[in-house]
Amino acid sequence: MSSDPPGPTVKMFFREAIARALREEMERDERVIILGQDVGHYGGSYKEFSGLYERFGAARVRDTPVAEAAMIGVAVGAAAAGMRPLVSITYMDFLMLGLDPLVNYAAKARYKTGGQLRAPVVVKTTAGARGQGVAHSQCIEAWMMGVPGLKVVAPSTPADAYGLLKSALREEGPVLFVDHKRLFPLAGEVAVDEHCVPFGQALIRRRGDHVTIATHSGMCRVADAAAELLAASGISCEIVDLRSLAPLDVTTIAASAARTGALLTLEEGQVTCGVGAEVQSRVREGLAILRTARVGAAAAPVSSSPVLEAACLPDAGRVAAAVRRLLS
Amino acid sequence: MSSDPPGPTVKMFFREAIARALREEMERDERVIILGQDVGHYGGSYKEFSGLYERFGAARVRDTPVAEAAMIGVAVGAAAAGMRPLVSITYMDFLMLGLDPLVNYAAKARYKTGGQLRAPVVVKTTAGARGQGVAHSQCIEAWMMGVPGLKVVAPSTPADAYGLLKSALREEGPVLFVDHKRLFPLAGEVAVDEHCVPFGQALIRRRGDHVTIATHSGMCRVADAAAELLAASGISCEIVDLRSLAPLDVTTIAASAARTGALLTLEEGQVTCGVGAEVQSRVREGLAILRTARVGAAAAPVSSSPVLEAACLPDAGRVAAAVRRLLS
Amino acid sequence: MTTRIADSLALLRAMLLIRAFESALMRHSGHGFQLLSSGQEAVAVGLCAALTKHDQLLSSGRSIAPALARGLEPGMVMAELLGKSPGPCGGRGGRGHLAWPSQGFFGAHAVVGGNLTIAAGVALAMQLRGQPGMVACMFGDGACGSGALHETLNIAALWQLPLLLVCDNNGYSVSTPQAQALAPQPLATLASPFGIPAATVDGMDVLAVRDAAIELAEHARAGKGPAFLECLSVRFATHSTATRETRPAEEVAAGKVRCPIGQHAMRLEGEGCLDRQTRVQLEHEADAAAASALRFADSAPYPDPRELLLNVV
Amino acid sequence: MTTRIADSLALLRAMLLIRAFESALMRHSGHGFQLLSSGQEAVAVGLCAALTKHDQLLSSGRSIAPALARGLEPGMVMAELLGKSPGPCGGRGGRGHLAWPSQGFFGAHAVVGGNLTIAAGVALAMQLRGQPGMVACMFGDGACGSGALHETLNIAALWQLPLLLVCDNNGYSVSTPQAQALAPQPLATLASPFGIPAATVDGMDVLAVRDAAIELAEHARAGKGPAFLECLSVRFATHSTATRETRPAEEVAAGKVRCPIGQHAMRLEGEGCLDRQTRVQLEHEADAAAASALRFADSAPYPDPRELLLNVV
Ligand SMILES: Cc1ncc(C[n+]2csc(CCOP(=O)(O)OP(=O)(O)O)c2C)c(N)n1
Ligand SMILES: Cc1ncc(C[n+]2csc(CCOP(=O)(O)OP(=O)(O)O)c2C)c(N)n1
Ligand SMILES: [Mg+2]
Ligand SMILES: [Mg+2]
Repeated sequence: MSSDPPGPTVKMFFREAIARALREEMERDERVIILGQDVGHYGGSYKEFSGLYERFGAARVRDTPVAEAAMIGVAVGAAAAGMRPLVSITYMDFLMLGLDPLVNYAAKARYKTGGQLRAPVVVKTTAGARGQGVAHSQCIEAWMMGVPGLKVVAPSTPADAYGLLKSALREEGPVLFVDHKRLFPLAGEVAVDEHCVPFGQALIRRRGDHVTIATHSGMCRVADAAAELLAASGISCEIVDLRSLAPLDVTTIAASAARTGALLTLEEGQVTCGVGAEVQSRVREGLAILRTARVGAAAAPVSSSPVLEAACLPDAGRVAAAVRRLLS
Repeated sequence: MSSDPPGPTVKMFFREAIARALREEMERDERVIILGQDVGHYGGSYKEFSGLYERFGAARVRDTPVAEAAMIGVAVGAAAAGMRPLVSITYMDFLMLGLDPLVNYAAKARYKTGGQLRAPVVVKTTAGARGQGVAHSQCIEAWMMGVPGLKVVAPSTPADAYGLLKSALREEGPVLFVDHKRLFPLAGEVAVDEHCVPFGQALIRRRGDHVTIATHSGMCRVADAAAELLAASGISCEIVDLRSLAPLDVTTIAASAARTGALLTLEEGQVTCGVGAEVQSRVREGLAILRTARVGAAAAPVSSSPVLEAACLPDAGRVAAAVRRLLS
Repeated sequence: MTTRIADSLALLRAMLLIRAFESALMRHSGHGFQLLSSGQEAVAVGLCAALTKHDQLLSSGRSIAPALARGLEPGMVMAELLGKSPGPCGGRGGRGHLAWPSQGFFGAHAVVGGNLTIAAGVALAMQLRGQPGMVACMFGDGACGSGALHETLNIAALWQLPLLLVCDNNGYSVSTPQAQALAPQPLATLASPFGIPAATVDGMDVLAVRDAAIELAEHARAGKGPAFLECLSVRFATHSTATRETRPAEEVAAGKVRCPIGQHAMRLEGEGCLDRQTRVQLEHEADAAAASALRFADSAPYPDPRELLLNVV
Repeated sequence: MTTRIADSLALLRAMLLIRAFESALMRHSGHGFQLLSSGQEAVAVGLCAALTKHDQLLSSGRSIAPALARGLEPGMVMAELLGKSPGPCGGRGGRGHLAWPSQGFFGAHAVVGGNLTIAAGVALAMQLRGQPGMVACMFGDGACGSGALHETLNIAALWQLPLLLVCDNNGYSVSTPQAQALAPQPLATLASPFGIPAATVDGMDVLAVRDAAIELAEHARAGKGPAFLECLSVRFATHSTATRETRPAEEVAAGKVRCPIGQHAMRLEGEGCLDRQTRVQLEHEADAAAASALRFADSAPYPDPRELLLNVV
């Protein structure tokens, strides 16, 4: 098994890719267990745990109470004691309820014990808006990018969901694995052969010459739609899918930005102290002169009202307009 | 009463400035109450609530259990129902335990009810390191800067602690008021006359020509010490004390940076997705060509071991070295 | 007609309205994502019969029954659920955050357990201002696993807050049965370490809910501190309109036999206070009110996207 | 000497060591910020007498007594407290995060209530791996107000985790007396809604603690699920070395009369198992061990600041 580009592929849904990664890793390593609300018989809100309960039983696929602090705390404690739990926090908004064990314990466990303990826990959570309103739509992955000891990944395709989750489950420390409500129903090609996608490697999803769009997760599709719009008027976009937010692959982004001379960062969350602010700051450390722009949600909560949700979030039109402004 | 520059001043400790602001606002507005651990008879960890319990009694100065989620939630609920509570979260690390009511309820209350409710709550918390170790030293104000509906201030002097706290207690929505362990024992001049310091206004603490250092809270002193070091070798620093992190006074920072041509941001927390990343991104929006650097904690937890704590945090020497690198 | 009969009929009317309202809502293609209260009407209606205009009610994201039982205008509620502008929150809150504080409905909050500490804060404000009311907070069995309940019980007991905690226990948190998520049985025992009076009642019986709620609300209003009421109910639909059913079909069918509306109507009929014809008429009235609410909401505008940044700070 | 007497003397020795250790630590000018266990030795020592090498112990930031009672080498503990390199955590953890898992001390955690869910996780790992041990988790009365306790009690009861929750109740959270922060009385009643066996014992009596701990630990080890032990103790010093005293002087003085070391020694003397001379000798031994620990730690190096980024990820 390697992390080389895969051979034959098979089409699967994003949710199936997650279930596959878990199934393989649970077969491979009996320390891998799952904790979460309705992850058992029900198979998860997006069926992303489908079949695992039937295969591995109630001891390893554990339905929990609605108690995010304990869910993460118990998973972290089990990790520190030798297991490799994945804990599912249904929506990223509820991660706030469990940040204490994640940030104050798990992320510091190895350091504060001088290397005696490690906490290989994967906190899987679903970000983004899809009609569920102000407390079920937030993207706060940027908060976690600066926590020493914590890694953060956010796939945008079934292949990466599969490969990054497998890597996450083999990490020696805590990982925040961020998926997205709008990605679950999507299908994509995934290698037939078992493989991992390493952390810390961004991927160029689309080649282009005039501007680099650095983005991740659900916004990769919006970037692509914007690139299509812009292509019609002769503007060629390069899209870098960050995939791994911590560690961040500055080299790939910077190389692309150096080539195109313009960098637009795109995220679904707030731009303030967001992923884009970090990406731009890092890229600037090596590239002094560069046109940049940030695109993210408007500075408002995301309402469940369909018109307001749509108005709040970046869409292809707004991204294309931002690119035009940047290049003008 | 105005927010004009004050007339006669009196010397007081940072902690006294906080107690004074609270005393005045509690006299003025009976809706102001205090909730926190050991804020009553004990007067707070840093004596910053000293005398208030004796003056206003147990109904308005309320000792709470160690239950940060409920402390903030109860304060927020009371605020939404017409009170103006200040809730004290002893150390900023424990803010993580109460982010759900702060971010998912308070910051969204006005928006989600279409303006029917407001949550004028002040969450006061103490950031920074002073020998207490990995879970009592963190600076996570950057997480909160991007939360729509939430304001964030972080004074560095007794005068600003007084004036910003008074403003905070008159705000119509939630405010995070960040003070710092190392500031409490410091004294400074505070106007004798009652006055507020408005949000959204940075202050130039030191005039200089070669580089702008934008910083806040405890790091203002480090910046000043660095400026002294640099002055000896003919480098003149301008220090901008941000004071208000959300809203951010980009105008003042950008004007300074435009004049000096170099912008170094300095914070005690992590630089990744930090205050500095945001400051730089915002300043860049108007100033295309600018030398920039970020300084913050090393990417490690802050140990209670004195040598490691010192090694982890920015000090005058490191800041001066970063300025020299930036200008070279 | 005696007051007793009038009150009993009012309870029936209130439950019928909720049922009809939800049926109407389900006929609307653009309803998005909803959490229905059908089957659980007696809990909200019985509780609200114990509330006065001085009281405030908070609910979980399962907000339709609480809102209507509290007497909110159905057209405006429907508009809010559909994200339309004339909703009390201007369509911003939706079903998860429906609120109309001036009408005694402080609001729904879609974070499970997230309304508990908020409700305690509202109760603290009332206590400090010497207001006559009390606060009722509805939450599901699922919320009983959350630490917020513990912190709220403790603070409310310590500070003798005028707070009635109402657990609308439908036996499930999404797919997870109570016994798999919660060790305490009944859930009302959770109140006992804190010295908080508690009761568990049949949540399918609107009179049982009302009577217990009146007693416990009075306790809270009288300054004696918080109280805890557990109501055992049955959710007729799936957890949400987007959720798969996992309960055995027989279990759901058996639950439906205990329909709070049917039971209450039968009781009234048995007592000679309701005849077939009146019942049909009441159902028609409820349907008509629901249809009119839907018409109103359907023809109402969405918020103007240019007002996106209104009321943020 | 019978085993019983030997055991009893071992308990005395262990308590004396803690007391002497803390005195030595206080003589060191660079001790920084410490939370002392003096007065509360019997809780840690009695509990640890019930633990085997298969068990794990977690504590709050008040970690000195738990660590020494668990048998950790005093010099290494002292080094850790002073932030020195030979500490088991390389000086990184300090008193708030002192840990030596291979010695059965999974570790301290300075977030109040923050060790509870972690301990449950450690217990889950043991259960899943079929290990023979159980997990004991010490926390203060203050932690009983936190939601983490509720969530932990519930999950531990549901999953029958091998977990002994030990509340070292010294009656205060910093300056706040128990009655002002916690409605339940005694705190052990918190376990009852979850069907978890619980006991409240005199935490100044090392034998009472030990006997209760043995029984409840056995329950947990036998796969019967969690247990809860509340030990009523007295903190002799201020909350921390940086904290002002707020308790009435008479209260502190009265507490000191109940010194767990004095009481246990008197009992042993009364039973004829200890004479004056042996007692003095044991005290000398403890002082010598403490002095040697301090010497070791004092002369040990601080961590190399160039190793700042070691063991972060
Ligand atoms: C903190 C939190 N975790 C998870 C969810 C997802 N969620 C929404 S409703 C629900 C079920 C709650 O069950 P219960 O409290 O019994 O209420 P019911 O839906 O049965 O009315 C869950 C888990 C949430 N909204 N908030
Ligand atoms: C979550 C959290 N809130 C506040 C604090 C500050 N704090 C440190 S020790 C302490 C007192 C805790 O009291 P208790 O649990 O009774 O333990 P004791 O100090 O009496 O041993 C507090 C409030 C903390 N460490 N963690
Ligand atoms: Mg339920
Ligand atoms: Mg205590």
